[in-house]
Amino acid sequence: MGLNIEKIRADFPILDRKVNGQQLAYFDNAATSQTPRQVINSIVKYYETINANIHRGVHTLSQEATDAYEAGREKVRKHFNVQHSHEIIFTSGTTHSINLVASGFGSLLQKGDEIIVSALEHHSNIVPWQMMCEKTGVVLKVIPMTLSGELDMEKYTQLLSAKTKLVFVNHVSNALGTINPIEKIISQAHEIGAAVLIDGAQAAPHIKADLQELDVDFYTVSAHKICGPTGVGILYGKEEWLRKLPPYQGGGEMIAEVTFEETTYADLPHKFEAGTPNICGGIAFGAALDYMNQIGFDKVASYEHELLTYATEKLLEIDGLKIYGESLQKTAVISFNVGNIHPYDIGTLLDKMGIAVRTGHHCAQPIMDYFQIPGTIRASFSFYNTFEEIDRLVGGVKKSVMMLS
Amino acid sequence: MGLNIEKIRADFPILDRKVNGQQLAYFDNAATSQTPRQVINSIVKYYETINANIHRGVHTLSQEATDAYEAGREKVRKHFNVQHSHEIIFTSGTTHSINLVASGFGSLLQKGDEIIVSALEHHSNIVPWQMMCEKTGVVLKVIPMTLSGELDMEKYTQLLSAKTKLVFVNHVSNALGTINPIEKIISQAHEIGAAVLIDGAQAAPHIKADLQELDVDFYTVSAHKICGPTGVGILYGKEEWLRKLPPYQGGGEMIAEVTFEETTYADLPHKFEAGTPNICGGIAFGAALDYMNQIGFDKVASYEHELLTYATEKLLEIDGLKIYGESLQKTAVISFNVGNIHPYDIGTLLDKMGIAVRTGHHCAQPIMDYFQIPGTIRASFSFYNTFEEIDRLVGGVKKSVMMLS
Amino acid sequence: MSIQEIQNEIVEEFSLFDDWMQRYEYMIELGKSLPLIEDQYKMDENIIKGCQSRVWVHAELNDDKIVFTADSDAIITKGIIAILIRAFSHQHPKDILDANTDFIDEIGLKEHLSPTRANGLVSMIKQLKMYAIAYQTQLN
Amino acid sequence: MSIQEIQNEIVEEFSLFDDWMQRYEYMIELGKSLPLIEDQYKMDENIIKGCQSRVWVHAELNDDKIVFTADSDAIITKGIIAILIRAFSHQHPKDILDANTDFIDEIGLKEHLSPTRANGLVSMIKQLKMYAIAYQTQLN
Ligand SMILES: Cc1ncc(COP(=O)(O)O)c(C=O)c1O
Ligand SMILES: Cc1ncc(COP(=O)(O)O)c(C=O)c1O
Repeated sequence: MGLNIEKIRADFPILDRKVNGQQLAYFDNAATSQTPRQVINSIVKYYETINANIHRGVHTLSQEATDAYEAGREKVRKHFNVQHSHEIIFTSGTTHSINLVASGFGSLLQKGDEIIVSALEHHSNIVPWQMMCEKTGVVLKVIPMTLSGELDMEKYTQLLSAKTKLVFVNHVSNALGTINPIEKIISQAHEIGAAVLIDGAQAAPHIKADLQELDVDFYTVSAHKICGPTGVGILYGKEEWLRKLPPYQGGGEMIAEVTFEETTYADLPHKFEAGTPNICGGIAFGAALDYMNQIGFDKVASYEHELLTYATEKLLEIDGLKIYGESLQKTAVISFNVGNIHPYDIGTLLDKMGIAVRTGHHCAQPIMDYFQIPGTIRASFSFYNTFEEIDRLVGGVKKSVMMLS
Repeated sequence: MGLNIEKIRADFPILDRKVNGQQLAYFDNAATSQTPRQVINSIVKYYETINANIHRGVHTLSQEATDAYEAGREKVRKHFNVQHSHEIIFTSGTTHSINLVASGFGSLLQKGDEIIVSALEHHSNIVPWQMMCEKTGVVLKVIPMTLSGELDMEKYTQLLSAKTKLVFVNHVSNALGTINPIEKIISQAHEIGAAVLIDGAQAAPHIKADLQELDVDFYTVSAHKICGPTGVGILYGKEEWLRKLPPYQGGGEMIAEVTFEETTYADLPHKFEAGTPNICGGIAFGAALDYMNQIGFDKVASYEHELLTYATEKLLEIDGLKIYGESLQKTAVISFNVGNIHPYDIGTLLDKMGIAVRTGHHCAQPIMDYFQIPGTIRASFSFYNTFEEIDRLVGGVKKSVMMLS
Repeated sequence: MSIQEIQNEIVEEFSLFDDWMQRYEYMIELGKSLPLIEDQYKMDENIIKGCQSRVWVHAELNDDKIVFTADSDAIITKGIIAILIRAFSHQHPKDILDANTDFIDEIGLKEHLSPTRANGLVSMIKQLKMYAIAYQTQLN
Repeated sequence: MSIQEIQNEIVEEFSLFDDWMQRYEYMIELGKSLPLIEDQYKMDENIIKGCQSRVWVHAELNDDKIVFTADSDAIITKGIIAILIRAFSHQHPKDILDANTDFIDEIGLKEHLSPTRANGLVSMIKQLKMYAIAYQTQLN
């Protein structure tokens, strides 16, 4: 049994939209996914029935909001097969999650220690570490990439040494769609005693990761990329690591006792959740996971793979079209250019035809530098896209190229 | 012309709720305010029509989402009479805003420099500074409070010295409702060349602050306390200060150029807005300000003052009831205890009667320590509360005291 | 009496009341009859976390049975722990471990059964069972 | 011709087209005829920020009038800057400062008029006016 796409599309009110007089075809899913009415409804229901500040409230609304928020955390725990719900920290998104870890690690490492990043990363998994290295004298090493957009795993093995304390790599590259061999990356790092952070922002919408099986130390997700709301995400951390890391932000909820002389910190997960969190966001994130699981990740993955195969085939028929990222292990992302045409030009004309793609460096400049291009056109597919929409994309690219040549 | 309370209440779906079989009377507004349907609608509209990742997107949805988000920023700018919209940084809330400043100031100060906090602060305006002081050797001084719950301004003057670099005080105390004399605090600090951060979390729902007139250096607000959504807030900073502070988090959007050798940061406000922000939150925050302004802050303030006066009078008729915080300058907050009865007991019984109050230390333990009490019962009023609801509160407290004695 | 019998008894007592007020009044009454913890055991190590009020619990083994004493600074909390102690005190560790706590729901205190509830009923139950585990190990 | 007259001319030309495709094709055509900036001025200082494509603009004073040249790596952006330059080049600084840019809306390019737009039309206009301010000061 495949997916009932028509039924699924009816869940997404925005897909009915007209853009520049044309029916919207939304292919910017890697930037942010669209939101089904089930998730929108969970937001409305929150504000209409239980909105209240959580934790320590004796009144019913506060209690119900707390229970709903903690139920959201529990859904995340279950989805990623995490052992303890206190290993799930709610954050405002992947960027926040990574900064939390980078900042904390700064105080655990010493000058001369090494940490390893990959050449395939989003800026959010580069800059926080650069900032940390600048403060601490820790050395940043880079796993290079190959022409097919994959990590050079031999070089990775060579980079690992007794000095290596941490490796941080994305599960899936946002710019190219490459699925990295994180099982290998994790096990090799663990062999020499280094910890591993996997940035799961791009993987989460397509792959249901079993974090215990992966044995990963940290994993990060943004809700807005997986049918959830903006402004919320999670950091998974193994309990032992979360205990070792110092708190990141100070404030309400994250303390046990405060005096002006001394403050003691609260237990996990509160230690890392200072201030009023995105309560509604945590609840709606849970609703988004419910939605995705009800559809089923296996079905999503196989349907998206069909879309990818079809679109790749059709696009490659266009003269001068080059696809960046040719790994066999890819999510449904196609990053491409046509001849010397600037990606911005094609993106602008596609938009006039109602077709939404992203153009530019996709917050991954090192990848663009590697290919020596200013950017790419990126079409990223989701389970609510259709083959007809892909036909429109291919036709639109052809038309644009004609106009621009 | 006063407020049309009936019409206003109809804007808040949650106020129709029954709690434990009773009509809800919501007096936990200082913890979080309720959300009018105008704001809920703005959220639904966002996800149903323009949801997309912002900045640099060439397609229409991205453009419309960016425009709406930036329009939200502009509404904040206008509301607080700020000069430049890039002086408004969107954050996930006051706690985040204060941590941003505290972390950045850490790198501008030196061992032995002094910073001044007040005894009336929320943990969110204490702990981040303690963490910073621990790292840097900067010294934290405390403006003491008086029995009436006001700041001892003479002591403040004495604390100021050439060593003082920064003063951070809340505009309104969340635990007691005291409105602090921030004009004086700011001008005295400026005279000796110290900067001032005002935590406006509790003031924003009641007082429309003119930040240029106040000449304050930093001001913080949480949307969820001013009829807006959870997970978003702002940091206002004078341009010159925001330029001086180093970036807080690294990630997408906040950079100009990234290579593994060097990264340059983007201009304000992006320098401090790493990652995908709470896009919908910024838009709904703007809708909340529209809503409040349409009602009018003058009317809100005078009506809430009537509620405060009425409730104070009626509550004080109860034998053994003591109110903490007796400043003449107060927002509509009443923090109290009755005899030796534990606040939790009264709060629990009120909840059974459908009346929502907060009990405990209100994230302001130093105030509780000062009064040597475990906590208080806090009833905090909003413009949608009624005199009848206050009668129920007073009756409820009486009934609870009877049951508990 | 077995734990189950005591629980039945408590359920029966509470079933006499028509409304929450009477139930709470009775609970407060029970709180006043709580077997109080000796002052020497009222120390920080015995405080149960997760409560907005402070709750101390002490356990002793007497003739292979656990005897619980407790106190709290809030009366309602005292009533809740009193009900728990009435059901679980003077029982074999194993029986305590085997016992369920559905009777809490049946006596109309369901609202306190959420793990996030400020009064920490769930933490109290956990704590009592922890003592039972500890003494059970000791007896083996 | 005055700026207003040129703008009217441009509006008239664009009014001949029925749909966006023809308009964009014409804009691309105009882009190809853009008076190109000399390579020596194609440096980082002359890049206009806020554009997803790179845009360089250079200005020179010639007989009290400003002469603009420009380039971009994207054709559509080139078309947009070409239209602007056609309207503003060879004009007195003061006239440039006084001119409005409503004609952009009238030729159906309204969507580019948002300050956050990735092509940076608003930044381009700002930049042209900045040059005008600079030269205006110089002439006074
Ligand atoms: C005075 C004051 N400051 C700071 C905060 C923290 O705000 P938030 O929890 O929204 O970050 C609060 C909220 O309770 C407050 O009342
Ligand atoms: C691989 C990857 N990492 C991190 C991020 C940053 O996520 P966010 O912007 O939600 O913080 C993204 C989002 O584009 C991403 O694709």
